[in-house]
Amino acid sequence: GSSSTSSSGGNKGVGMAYDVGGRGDHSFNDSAARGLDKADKEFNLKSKELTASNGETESDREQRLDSLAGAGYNPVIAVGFTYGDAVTKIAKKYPKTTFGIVDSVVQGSNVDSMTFATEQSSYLAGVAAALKTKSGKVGFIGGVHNPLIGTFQAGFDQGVKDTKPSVQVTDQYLYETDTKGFNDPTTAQGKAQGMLDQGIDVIYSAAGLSGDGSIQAVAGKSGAWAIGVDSDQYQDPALAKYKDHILTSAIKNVDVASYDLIKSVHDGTAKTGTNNYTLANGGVSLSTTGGFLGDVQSQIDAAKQKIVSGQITVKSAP
Amino acid sequence: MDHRRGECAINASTSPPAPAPSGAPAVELRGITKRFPGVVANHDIDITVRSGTVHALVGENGAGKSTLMKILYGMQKPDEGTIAINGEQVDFHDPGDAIARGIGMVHQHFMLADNLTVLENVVLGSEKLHGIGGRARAAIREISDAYGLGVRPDALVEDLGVADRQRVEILKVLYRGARILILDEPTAVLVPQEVDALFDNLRGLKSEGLTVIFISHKLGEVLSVADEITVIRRGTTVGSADPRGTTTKQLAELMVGSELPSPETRESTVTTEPLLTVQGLRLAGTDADGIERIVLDEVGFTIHKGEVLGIAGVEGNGQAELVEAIMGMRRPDAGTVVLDGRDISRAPTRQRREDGIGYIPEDRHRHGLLLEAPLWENRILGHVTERPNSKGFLIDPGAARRDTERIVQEYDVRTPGIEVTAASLSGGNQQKLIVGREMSHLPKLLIAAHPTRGVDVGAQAQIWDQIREARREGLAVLLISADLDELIGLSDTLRVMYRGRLVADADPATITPEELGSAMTGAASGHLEHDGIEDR
Amino acid sequence: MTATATQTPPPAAPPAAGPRRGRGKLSTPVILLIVAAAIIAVAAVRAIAGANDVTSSGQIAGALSSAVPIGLAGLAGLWSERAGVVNIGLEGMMILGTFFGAWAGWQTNPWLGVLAGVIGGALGGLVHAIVTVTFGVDQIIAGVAMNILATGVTAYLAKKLFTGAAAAAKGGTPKQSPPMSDIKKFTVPGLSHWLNTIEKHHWFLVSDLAGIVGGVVTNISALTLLAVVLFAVTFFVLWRTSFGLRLRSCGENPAAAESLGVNVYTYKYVAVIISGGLAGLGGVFLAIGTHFYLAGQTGGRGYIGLAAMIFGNWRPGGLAMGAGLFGYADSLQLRNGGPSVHALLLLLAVLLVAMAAWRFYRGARLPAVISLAFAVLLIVWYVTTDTVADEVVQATPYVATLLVMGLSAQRLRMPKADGLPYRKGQGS
Amino acid sequence: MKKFDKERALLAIAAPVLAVIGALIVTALVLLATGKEPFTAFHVMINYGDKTDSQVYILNKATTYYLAGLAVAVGFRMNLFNIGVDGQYRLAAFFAAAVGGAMSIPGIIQVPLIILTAMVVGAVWAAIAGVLKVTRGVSEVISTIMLNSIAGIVIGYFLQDGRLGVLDKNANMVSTKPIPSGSHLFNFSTGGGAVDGFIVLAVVAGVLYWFGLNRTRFGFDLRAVGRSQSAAEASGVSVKRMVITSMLISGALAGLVGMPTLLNESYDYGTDFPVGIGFTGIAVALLGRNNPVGIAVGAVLWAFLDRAANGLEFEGYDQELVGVIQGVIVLAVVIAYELVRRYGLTRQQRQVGAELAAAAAHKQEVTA
Ligand SMILES: Nc1ncnc2c1ncn2[C@@H]1O[C@H](COP(=O)(O)OP(=O)(O)OP(=O)(O)O)[C@@H](O)[C@H]1O
Ligand SMILES: Nc1ncnc2c1ncn2[C@@H]1O[C@H](COP(=O)(O)OP(=O)(O)OP(=O)(O)O)[C@@H](O)[C@H]1O
Ligand SMILES: [Mg+2]
Ligand SMILES: [Mg+2]
Repeated sequence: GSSSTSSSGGNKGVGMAYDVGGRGDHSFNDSAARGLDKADKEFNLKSKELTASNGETESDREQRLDSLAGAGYNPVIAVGFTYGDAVTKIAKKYPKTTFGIVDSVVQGSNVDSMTFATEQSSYLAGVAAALKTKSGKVGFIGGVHNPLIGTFQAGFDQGVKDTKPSVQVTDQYLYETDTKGFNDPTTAQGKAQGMLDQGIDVIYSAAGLSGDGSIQAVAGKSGAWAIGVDSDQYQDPALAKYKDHILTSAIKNVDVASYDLIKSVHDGTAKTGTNNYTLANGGVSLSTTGGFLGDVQSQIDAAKQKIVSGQITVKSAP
Repeated sequence: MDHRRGECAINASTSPPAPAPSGAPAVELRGITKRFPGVVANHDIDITVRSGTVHALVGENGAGKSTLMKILYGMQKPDEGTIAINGEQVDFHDPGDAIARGIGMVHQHFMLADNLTVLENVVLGSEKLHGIGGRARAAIREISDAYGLGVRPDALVEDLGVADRQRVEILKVLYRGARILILDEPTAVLVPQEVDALFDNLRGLKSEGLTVIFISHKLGEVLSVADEITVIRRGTTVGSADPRGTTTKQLAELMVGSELPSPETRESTVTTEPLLTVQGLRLAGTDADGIERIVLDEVGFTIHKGEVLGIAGVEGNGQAELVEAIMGMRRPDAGTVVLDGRDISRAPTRQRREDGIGYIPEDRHRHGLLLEAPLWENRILGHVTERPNSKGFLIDPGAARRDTERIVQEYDVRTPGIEVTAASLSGGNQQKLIVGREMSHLPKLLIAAHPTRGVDVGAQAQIWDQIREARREGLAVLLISADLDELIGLSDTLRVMYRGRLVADADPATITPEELGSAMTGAASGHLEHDGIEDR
Repeated sequence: MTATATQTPPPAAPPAAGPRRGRGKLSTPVILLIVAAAIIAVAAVRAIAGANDVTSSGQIAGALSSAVPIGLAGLAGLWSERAGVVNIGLEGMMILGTFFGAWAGWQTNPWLGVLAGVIGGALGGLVHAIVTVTFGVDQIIAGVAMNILATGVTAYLAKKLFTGAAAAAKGGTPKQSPPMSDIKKFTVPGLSHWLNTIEKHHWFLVSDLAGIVGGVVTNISALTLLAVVLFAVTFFVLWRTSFGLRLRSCGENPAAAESLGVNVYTYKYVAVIISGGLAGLGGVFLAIGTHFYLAGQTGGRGYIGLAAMIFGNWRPGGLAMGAGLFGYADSLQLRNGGPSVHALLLLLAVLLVAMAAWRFYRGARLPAVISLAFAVLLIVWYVTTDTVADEVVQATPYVATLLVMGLSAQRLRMPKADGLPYRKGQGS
Repeated sequence: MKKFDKERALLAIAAPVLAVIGALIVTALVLLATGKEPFTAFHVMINYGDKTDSQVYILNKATTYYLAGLAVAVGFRMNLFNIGVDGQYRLAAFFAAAVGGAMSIPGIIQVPLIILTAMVVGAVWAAIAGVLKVTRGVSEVISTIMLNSIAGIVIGYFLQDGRLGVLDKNANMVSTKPIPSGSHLFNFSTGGGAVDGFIVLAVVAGVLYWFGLNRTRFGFDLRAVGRSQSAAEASGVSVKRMVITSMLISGALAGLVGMPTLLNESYDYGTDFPVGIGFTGIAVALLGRNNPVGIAVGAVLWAFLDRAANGLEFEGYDQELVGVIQGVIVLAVVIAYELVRRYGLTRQQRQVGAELAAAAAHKQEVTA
């Protein structure tokens, strides 16, 4: 028979390949989807969205990108670092299509590697935590002990230490390599509970969906604060009940990046190479929605200023 | 399957010989027909059981006795026919209906849950009578005392011996206030003394006006206890007999429709060459609670070429373990087994079989066959390393199939082919296949555990002939059987096993089943002299 | 494929020779003594190693909440297996419980969620009953199929039901339901605080007891209480009522039961459906713990529940102990129990030494030496390190399961007809 | 006898056909209930699966599933429920990848060495459950499930930067050192992509499986244990040894499951190595009735459904629908097989009965 991807034609719009969870995950994927929606509205594109499922193999991911590119979608945006190898391979097969990859750096003349300086936003989270803790103990919970999450830890630790050297930071990870660490709120809840029992009163979780668990645990203790990640978790409807304990969130604006890429392709000046999204260009930020940071906002702004100006360099590995 | 009634009956009177019934009969079965896939188990059966009598039902294996009783007990629905109890027509959907009508049944195989107590087994299903606690316990004690059953309500059934279990089964029925008792082969596992005790109980029940339907293959018993006898052959009633004027031989011939074979074997072929020597065999088993018990205790004997050594014993006294120890299926704690001069005490089962042990297991379904496998694969079972089943490491299906055809021919296994599964053969034909398979490898020693159990008379005779024939050619046989006539008839030497020990020996030429039975219950030991025991 | 190969006890041997067999049941005082000894040993280890989290109220509370779903799964298995039906499909039924519980729970209130979860699990039980009882399919295979089916169906339904406008606005995603409210939690007012104070002192034994009791009287969910009640109810119903006797008889000897007018199919159906309902409850408990349904949330607890049931010798008391043990191990992992597990190494070593002594006394030289060797290895490990790797902590529940099963499996006694398909009129 | 065999063949086909039809009906009902029209969905699935690149995808996936199915089936054939294939293949692939990445010798030696490592590791891991069962009476169902979790944790321990893992900073991925390109397995290029060369070894494994089980003494013993443990024991098979041996074989086969991925696709074991194939293997073995050809059909069917999930999603259906279909098929298959088996047995008994009746009638005529 014919090939399922042979029906290539003119530009049809954007091809999105989401990570597990896909559109509607109130997090990472949704953030990318917001960028797409914004661009859609603006440029009136028709796009196709596909989603990964659990337990996939490399070939599943390749096939997904292949089918999008083959069907003529441009750009094709792969959301999540698991797509790294697949993008490397498929981008070579479709040199005329622009590929985007989030959270990973892929070589290729037609690839836009979108990385986020999450250590910078985490640094600000560390500043906030150091200023808000009463017990002098703060904690960090990472979903999986990999370099990506390491940037969060590094920034947070540095932010705390630079602000108040006396504050003690406890760093813990849910799993060393198992990616279920991003999907296991029960474990995160247990870890957070353990931290709270030790007297820690501000907990920053960079653990995807698992973070919901630690936020819940924190909400069970009066006076304790949780710091969210990726999206503004204060506004997450799933966490509405606990939002009084969500001090702030270190936001990763994937929507900014995905919109940038779509716009650039639409404008005929396709973005390629590694594009780092930072505090400076609005790619990452610290949310203020709850208004709990009011009393320390000035110090946070000052820290931000120093980072943007280059006065402070935030380490990206702990 | 249309048999002309009474075609060869000596006493083919279809009307009961006993006095006319007073009031309605306890049970009337009319035109009962029951078909199973491929078999008509019951065909147009008519039976009348008068109230307050012991009514015996006899017939060959597979004649349809159990099926008929299950129908009466509501466990199976007849395809045709009617049942009347005490003159009233009934329609049973399940045993509960029958129980409500005052019918109780003791099944051919025990229907007891081992891991439950006697009390729990008894009250099960009839909890409404006296609850499941103290009142029930009192009621059980009362019944037990009234009939001298000696049942302990809080004992676990698994701790009971067969005779005790049998009494629990009877108590179960009495507890429900049954007025009509069905006993399906209650004596098969009992020694003669226990049978006598049971019959005393039955007579007691009868005197209280209860009705008993009694099934047995032991015709002597039937004649001694029954008031009336109905004979069934191939699913139909072929006649009835008056126990007072009938001999066992006549009854048997009525059952079978031909002459009764006998296991007698008198010309001795025993040589002086020992073939199997077992010495000091000891085996301690650990049960589920980690408590050790001695299963085999210093068992030793020798079987010579051409000799049949029979072992008598009530089931569960270590015979099965002895066989398994000789087969290498269980490691004894001490002792040696020497086969034809070679010490095989530590050899695995496979090697023992290769060395020339043939094995007819006690439970053919558990140890003799792969029920779901075709006949030719069953022919390979146990002899996979031997010709014609395999060449080197490879199976030779062609040769195995051909040899299976041969066995089916020579041993008269009734089957449409060798590709059908073993499960679809009747018990007797399964047994013939096993005997054929084991004999095909020319064993030096044959271990035959209940070789004719559940096998009909024709096949029985054939199996006996095969054992005799091989014995003449120097085969040594270890025979274990609950059928004392078979045991006495076939053996050259007899030993009695009791609680893991060989406690007595006897000369099969002179011993009677009763004498053997008393040794089996532990009442006698040493060398059993025919006269000595009779005098006691 | 026919029935599973199960270990049948050897044929009954004459009861005469050897000592009269006891039933091996431990009397209540003996059990209490063992529990007391265990607590003292743990307290000692805690004090020596300074691993205070070993008996902290947080650890105990965590253990309790981990133990409940495992215990409920085990209880579910108990019902079904006592009636003779092996239920590997517990995991699937738990998944149904999490899904339906959360689905009803977020829209109404958590108690209706509990009801829906129980019904969802019971539906799974019904399917399992149809497949195994009516169609007589091998029970393990049917259970595996049930797990595959439950995973597939809930994934599909979650996508359908949790991403609609209303659900999405409340936080529903394809893998997660919108949150539901909490179920009532109880704390014994004065006691809890007082115990907490004592616990803080880390006194030998006193603080340990305070921690253990404190964990049990602080913030206990109504569902946990319900689970405890269900254990008692199960024991009462199965061992003290005629219904229970009939049900158990179906697991021991269905032919006998049927011959006495017990409708075996009915009882098996009832048992398996109740089993599904209990597994569903275990699932809802998880969902309510996180406040939402989450794909893959059960994480094999159905299987661990089954192991706890086997460990408990198919009895509620033993099962509760098994579930407690696994819950404790699970809680260690959740709470970063490196130091705790490290301390427990010492305890294990002490136990091994004791076992070696006992075996030596019983004349089993080789096993004694092996036990001793392992004890020495553990002590070396203990002395040369301060904590254990995270992975060791993570593996603790599973390794503990294997160890405990390995040490106890041979003494266990499953219902005799467990796992064997039964067909009406099969008794002969 | 000829006619007999034909009917048997018909019966053999009846079960899977029945099951697939049943599954289609249930799926159609599910679609209707959720307001979608089922026939278009089926059409999409079939159409999509028919494309060349889909076929390559299906073949490659099926290769892996097939090996997993075989591994599970070996245990099933003797009533041993090796639920642990999942852990076995992951651990095996991991250590094989580590060994493969650690050296650089000619592929002709290295590739077999990698495969051998995988088989040994899988076998050893499976043997733990076998030994526990034989010596301590621990049900393999429970122990293999525990060992699955432990395998994941062991991998997690070693798959860390500085242990056996290497960190790719850009990709945020830890994986073993890649296997040198000289030791990549060959593959077959087609218009729709490359078909894994390992498919050849999978076919060989299937043939060996068939031959070993049906033509050798060992295979006979193994099947005997599966049909009746007690009868096998009495026939001279050491059931304990057989349990351990078959766990070893099952584990060794499980070791192969990760090889197509490792040697033909990823060339290393990273955090993204596929998981859960062991459980798919159970389903595939059930579908294929432990028969080597049946397992192949089951594997292809499963892979086809996986592929169809992509197609469905592309056309705007929920890909999760496929999970429902898969679940229903497995359940339907086990029921259908049981029904067909019973029907076959009854039929056979009827034949035996008829034969006996005929023989009896004949005898009577002669004697009369
Ligand atoms: N459930 C069943 N399905 C099929 N056939 C059966 C069934 N039960 C009994 N049969 C067949 O019906 C016939 C009568 O069996 P039944 O058990 O009634 O014989 P019986 O007279 O009690 O024999 P025995 O003396 O061996 O107990 C036999 O051919 C038996 O194989
Ligand atoms: N419960 C049953 N279900 C199906 N078929 C049965 C059943 N019981 C017996 N049969 C069939 O009936 C036939 C004879 O079996 P049965 O075992 O009753 O014979 P038997 O001569 O009485 O031997 P045995 O002593 O082994 O009971 C066989 O075809 C058997 O498959
Ligand atoms: Mg019979
Ligand atoms: Mg009978």
